[in-house]
Amino acid sequence: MELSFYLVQLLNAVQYGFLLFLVASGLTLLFGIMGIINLAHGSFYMVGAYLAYWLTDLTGSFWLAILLGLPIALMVGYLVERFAISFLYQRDHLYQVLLTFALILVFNELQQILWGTDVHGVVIPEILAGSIPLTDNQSYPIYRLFISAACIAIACGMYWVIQKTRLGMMIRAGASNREMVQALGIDVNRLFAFVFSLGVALAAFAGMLAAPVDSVYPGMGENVLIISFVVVVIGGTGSIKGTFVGAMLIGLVSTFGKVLLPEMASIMVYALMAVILLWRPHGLFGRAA
Amino acid sequence: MIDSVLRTVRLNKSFGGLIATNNVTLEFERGQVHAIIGPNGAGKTTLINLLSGDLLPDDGEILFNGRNITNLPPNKISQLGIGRSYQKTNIFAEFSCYENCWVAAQSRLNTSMRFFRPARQLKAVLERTERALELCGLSSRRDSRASAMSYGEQRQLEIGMMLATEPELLLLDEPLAGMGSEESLQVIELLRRLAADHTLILIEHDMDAVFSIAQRLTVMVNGRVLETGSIERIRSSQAVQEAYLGVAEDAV
Amino acid sequence: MADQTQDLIIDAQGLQTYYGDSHILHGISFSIARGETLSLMGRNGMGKTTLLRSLLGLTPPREGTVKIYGQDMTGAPAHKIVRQGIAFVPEDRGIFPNLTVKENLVMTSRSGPDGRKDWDLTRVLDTFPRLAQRMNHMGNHLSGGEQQMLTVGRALMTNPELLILDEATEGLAPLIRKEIWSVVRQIKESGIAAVIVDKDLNALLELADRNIIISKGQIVYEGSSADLAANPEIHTRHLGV
Amino acid sequence: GAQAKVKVGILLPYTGTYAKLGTNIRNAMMMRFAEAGNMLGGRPIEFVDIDSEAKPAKAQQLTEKLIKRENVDFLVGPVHSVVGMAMVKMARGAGPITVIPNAGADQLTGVLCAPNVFRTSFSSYQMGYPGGPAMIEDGHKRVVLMYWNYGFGKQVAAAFKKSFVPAGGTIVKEIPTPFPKVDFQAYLTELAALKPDAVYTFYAGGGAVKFVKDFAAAGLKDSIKLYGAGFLTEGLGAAQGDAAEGVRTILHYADSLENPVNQRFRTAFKAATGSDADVYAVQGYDAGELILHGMNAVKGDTGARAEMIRAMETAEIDSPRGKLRFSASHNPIHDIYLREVVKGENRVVRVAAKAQDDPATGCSM
Amino acid sequence: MSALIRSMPLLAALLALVLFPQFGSEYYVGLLTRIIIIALFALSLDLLIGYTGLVSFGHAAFYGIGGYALAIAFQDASVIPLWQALPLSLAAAAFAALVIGWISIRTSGIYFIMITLAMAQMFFYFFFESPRYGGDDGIFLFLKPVLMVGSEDILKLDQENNFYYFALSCLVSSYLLLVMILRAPFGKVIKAIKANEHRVRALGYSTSGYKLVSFVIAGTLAGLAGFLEGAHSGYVNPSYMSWHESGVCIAMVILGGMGTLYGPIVGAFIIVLLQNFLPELTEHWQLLLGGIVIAVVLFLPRGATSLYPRICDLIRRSRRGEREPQETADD
Ligand SMILES: Nc1ncnc2c1ncn2[C@@H]1O[C@H](COP(=O)(O)OP(=O)(O)OP(=O)(O)O)[C@@H](O)[C@H]1O
Ligand SMILES: Nc1ncnc2c1ncn2[C@@H]1O[C@H](COP(=O)(O)OP(=O)(O)OP(=O)(O)O)[C@@H](O)[C@H]1O
Ligand SMILES: [Mg+2]
Ligand SMILES: [Mg+2]
Repeated sequence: MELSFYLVQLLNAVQYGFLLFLVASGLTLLFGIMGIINLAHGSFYMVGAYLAYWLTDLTGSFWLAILLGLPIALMVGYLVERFAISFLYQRDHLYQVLLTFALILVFNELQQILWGTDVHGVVIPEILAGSIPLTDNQSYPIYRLFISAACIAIACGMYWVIQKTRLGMMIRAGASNREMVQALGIDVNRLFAFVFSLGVALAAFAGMLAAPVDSVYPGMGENVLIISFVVVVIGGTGSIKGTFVGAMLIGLVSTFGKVLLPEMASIMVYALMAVILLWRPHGLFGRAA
Repeated sequence: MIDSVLRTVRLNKSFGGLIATNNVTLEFERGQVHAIIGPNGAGKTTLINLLSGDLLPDDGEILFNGRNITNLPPNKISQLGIGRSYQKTNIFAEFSCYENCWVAAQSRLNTSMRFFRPARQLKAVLERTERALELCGLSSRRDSRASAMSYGEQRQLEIGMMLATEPELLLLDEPLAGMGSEESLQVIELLRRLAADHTLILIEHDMDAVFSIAQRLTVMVNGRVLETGSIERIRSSQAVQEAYLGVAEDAV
Repeated sequence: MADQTQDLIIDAQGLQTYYGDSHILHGISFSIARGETLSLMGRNGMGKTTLLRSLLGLTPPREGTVKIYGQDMTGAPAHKIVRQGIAFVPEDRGIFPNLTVKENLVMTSRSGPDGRKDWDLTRVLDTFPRLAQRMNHMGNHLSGGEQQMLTVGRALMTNPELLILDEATEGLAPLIRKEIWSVVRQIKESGIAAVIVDKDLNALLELADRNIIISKGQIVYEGSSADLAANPEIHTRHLGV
Repeated sequence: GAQAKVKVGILLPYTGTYAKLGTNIRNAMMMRFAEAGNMLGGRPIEFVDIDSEAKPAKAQQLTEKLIKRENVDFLVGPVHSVVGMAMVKMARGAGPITVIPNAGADQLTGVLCAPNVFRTSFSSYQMGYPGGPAMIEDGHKRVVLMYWNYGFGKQVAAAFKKSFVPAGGTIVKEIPTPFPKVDFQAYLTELAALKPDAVYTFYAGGGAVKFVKDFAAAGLKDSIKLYGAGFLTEGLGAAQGDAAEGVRTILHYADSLENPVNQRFRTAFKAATGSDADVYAVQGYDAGELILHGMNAVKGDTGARAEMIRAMETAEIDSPRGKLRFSASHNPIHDIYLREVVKGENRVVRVAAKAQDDPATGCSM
Repeated sequence: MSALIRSMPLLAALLALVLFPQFGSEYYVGLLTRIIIIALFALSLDLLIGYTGLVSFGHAAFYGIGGYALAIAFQDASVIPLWQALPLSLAAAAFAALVIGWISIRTSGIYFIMITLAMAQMFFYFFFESPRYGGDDGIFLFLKPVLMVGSEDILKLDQENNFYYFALSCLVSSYLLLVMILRAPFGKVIKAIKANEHRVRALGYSTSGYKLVSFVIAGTLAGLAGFLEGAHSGYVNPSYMSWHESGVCIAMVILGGMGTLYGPIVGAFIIVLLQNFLPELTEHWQLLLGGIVIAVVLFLPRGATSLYPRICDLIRRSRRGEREPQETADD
């Protein structure tokens, strides 16, 4: 194949990497930073997508839908944290596994009760609807550029908050020793409720942004759940930079895997993760606990 | 030629740019209590970690009874008869005091890959466990959950576990830290008794204790061995006074 | 009368504290006034730490009251109590392993309840130069003593009215230990109160205005340093020295 | 006294990706029964309705429940082919009369065929085979095949090749994509580089929406014609929007089929359930019809099993899809339409295959 | 005495299970067989999660491999001799566990969770996309294993009741095996590894060896469960190995109470029975299931089985409560 083919594939890979980071960003916060094993991540993503669909339908504007959807997602996160997760911080991580596993069931049913079982789509907002020609017969949709931009913004924002601000320090500190943080005069419960809500909102936000290029359907969260964990783990928990690199790496490997080794396409990502963890047992940028 | 149990030859270990042990060459004589002192961050714990296999040296050699043990994993080193206690309490928090010592004692079986006979029936292990509990003074707390014991008691348990493995050489990283005065005295007494038929390498900031039980002293500063020698010599050494002890009255 | 309670930073009465089913504190009453330096002694496992945790709300007492500046804060969450101007150096140090030394220090730095800001990063680093050399190291990569300095430094960074030190000199080299005692002396002079748990009896007797000895969850002795120094049989009985 | 009830066991997915299919099938079947006064051959009906979750691992357990515990007279289900195989394996032979209202695996009326097993939907063969000639007729000779790489997708692709290659077409490349993944970008770039006349695809549900949208977004619509098995656009008009305009698919049904049965059916379904009918509803409706037919033939006597089966296999149903008969292996024989999406609607272009049958490979009955 | 009281419910449950086929209909015997098989699967995982501290999120791989080994080797056979099929399945699962375990135990914590997940996913996709082994359609078996003595099949597994007793005896013997292992020196070591692996190594144990052996034992028992499931249902497909299956297995272990051997069994009963009967109540049964699981997590921190000691405790307390005034008077 000619060079342009590989260039376009490279673009696809980077694009896919951005999308993966976006999708995994909520999980980075909840799982990577706060250390909560959140299997309901996909459900929050789904909630976001459905909110985008539903609110766009109601208001007629995608942007308005995002604006209205985010507070709802924050609220959902807050309720889940207050009434469930907050009881588990002192316990073995496995209870989080079980609880969030159960949350998947609950959210799936709630979704069906609220929005039914149809497959939906969200129309790309007018201003971002165009596309840029790439080769003689292929073009690149502007909306994808927008997603990439959003992803970069989120990545930088998260990096800044987590690594550079006192809030970020408190969050990291709280993940390792809640009691000590409290003994230093910080309201850990409120802090965690807030951060958890933020993580949920991020997951939902990813779902909202992805809705116009994806489809909105029952159980859609499952598709992003495992891959999000893979992204975070490859990068190493606790590191935003790691998640970003992990996402890019998976974007590359899976895109070129599909082209060069199509029979192995499904296995590729997992093989990559296994190899990386064998090489660096705490992920690329993770630190030993 | 002294009869040395353990010898290190130009041991080096650095973390990133920081050299934590710098060309440490030391000899530990059989049957002696050899204390290592030095300011905080001097590299004492790092040295112990190298000796116990918890860390691998960048270069240099460690010889135990003439055998090169430099790159052996901690479990092998332990099996050769080097026991250690940790500066930061390192026990099985959810186990009872007794179980903690049991697991330690059981490690001296030829193999614990035994699936059939209940462990409880192992006489030898039982005796070792009891002895260790007795020695560290926790016989009366045998059934308490380790996490429910006070900090000082946990420190005692830390030593008890090490004893249960019946080591020949004991690496003690601040065994007295966190103990009350009375317990300290007990432990010092215990160490003195152990010194009769063991070799002890002792890190301790409690100078009274050091001077009362150690025969030899090594002073480390910034990863380097500043001085090694008999108690009296070190005590009167000007360099040591400055680097570590401060005013003399503290040392008395 | 009202003035007097106002002057007490902590005033706790009849504390009964349990861990699950085990009864640890048996009706301890405890108070500390502004600017007072208090030592807390007792053998291992007698309940010193438990008392401190009860006061701070980390292990809330099942019975009894805790007043902070005259205000009843029994059962209040720890962070509210601490925010009244108390800093706590726990015996297990509680360093955040995933934060750098600098982050550990600045994370909760704040000025005191009355706006005082005696302690800031510069002063803490001046006091513990070792920390300055380790600014970008991770908390769990410090030596034991360095961690100890870090917790003390971190506590000072909150500019407290009351500093609680639970075995703060454990594992410190003699020089640094002296440094800590001189810090305590300094803060004592600047009017900050302190509760100190330590096994260095001599240092305590020199520093403390008042001494409390706890045995089996009860206060068995309370008195001035002079009194305690004059009665060696008391330490022999309760402290074993 | 009152007649004993006829028990109809239903095993369909009501949760997860296939939930919509399950509900539409059930609702349409219930509607058909309701039209008949909720009587089967003079006997009232009792439903035992179970959520299959479309999980193969649970299929046997649930089927067993219907057969052994509930002793159902009829078994209707499922949607998912693999569930179907587990189910049919247990039901074939001595089990209840079984009607499959969707699952398309060839084996169900092939290797696993049995006198008591009927299908009112399609076989995967019927989803692929008529596609070949249809595309040749449209003038596309160089074609890429893209499909989800799982049992059903592979069967559709194989059937397509079977008709397309002998008719003079060339398969430029086969691109199986992992099921049920929906990141198609890399494959679309490959497709663009291959520059075929057209592409024949098998995708369904959320994946289909994503594929059609991605295909359009990559700007491929102008240069490569998109074809597929009907699920590519069936019932997805609203979700796909403009992206689907001009996409051609083959299916045994189209919403706009202009026969009176269809018109009546669609209005009734909308009235009864509030949602629009689709091919799944039609299949459910016909499943109801088939059961009704059998029961009426024996006047409700479920003991007359042979007679009932004979009546069912010779049934000629006036389905919303048009005429529907059954092959010797109990697979439907029906017309296959070539459809194109125009203004969000699947409009019939022409009949792609008249009375399309299925070879029933491996069936000995 | 108290040990006897504690094991009373266990013995009673065993008795009930042994007698069940005398009363239950064929369907329920079949259902119970399935639960017993799943319980065995959960039990095997508990050795890892509850005792060794290795949280495997890929345990279903061995379950699947046990089933697939049987199906692949005997799909076209005219008889399935148990004494060939069973060892084959166990060996296949054990070997897979050895390989996966060898790779995985190099990591720990959540990284271990994820690497075991990755390994299982690779197996899943391998079978899912392999044309040789039936792809996602899976493989059917039309025969049950036989144990021939002379020309007589002494097990007659094609009869539901017989299969039931076969599965039950597998569960009981696995249970006893684990009880024994956990009492033996090996058990002490793995429990200590769970509590503090670093310290165990410092005490002179080669922990990776113990972890690996534990992993292999658990994998083999899961393979046994997979073998039973494959033989019982006559059907294996890749969904045996899906992450869902591993997830549900973890759920059963925790729900019942990890770190006890009866916990996972109770957990299996609860989950399978709920899955079986809740759908009869409402179409939105998963909401109920989710709600129940969440309630257990929140209110029964040590799993459903902790309810029993709690109740005992409550009874004891209320009895003591009557006498309490006297005791305080003594003080
Ligand atoms: N894992 C590590 N990574 C980076 N630096 C480390 C690590 N472990 C130790 N250090 C550094 O190496 C130096 C020596 O540490 P070590 O723990 O050996 O000191 P020490 O002599 O035991 O001091 P103390 O008496 O305070 O316990 C310290 O400055 C410490 O910060
Ligand atoms: N988390 C806990 N659960 C149960 N019991 C505990 C717990 N922590 C401490 N205890 C018990 O409470 C008693 C008092 O402990 P505490 O830590 O207050 O003693 P201390 O006086 O601080 O001793 P030390 O000088 O050793 O630190 C001890 O007997 C200990 O066993
Ligand atoms: Mg040290
Ligand atoms: Mg204490």
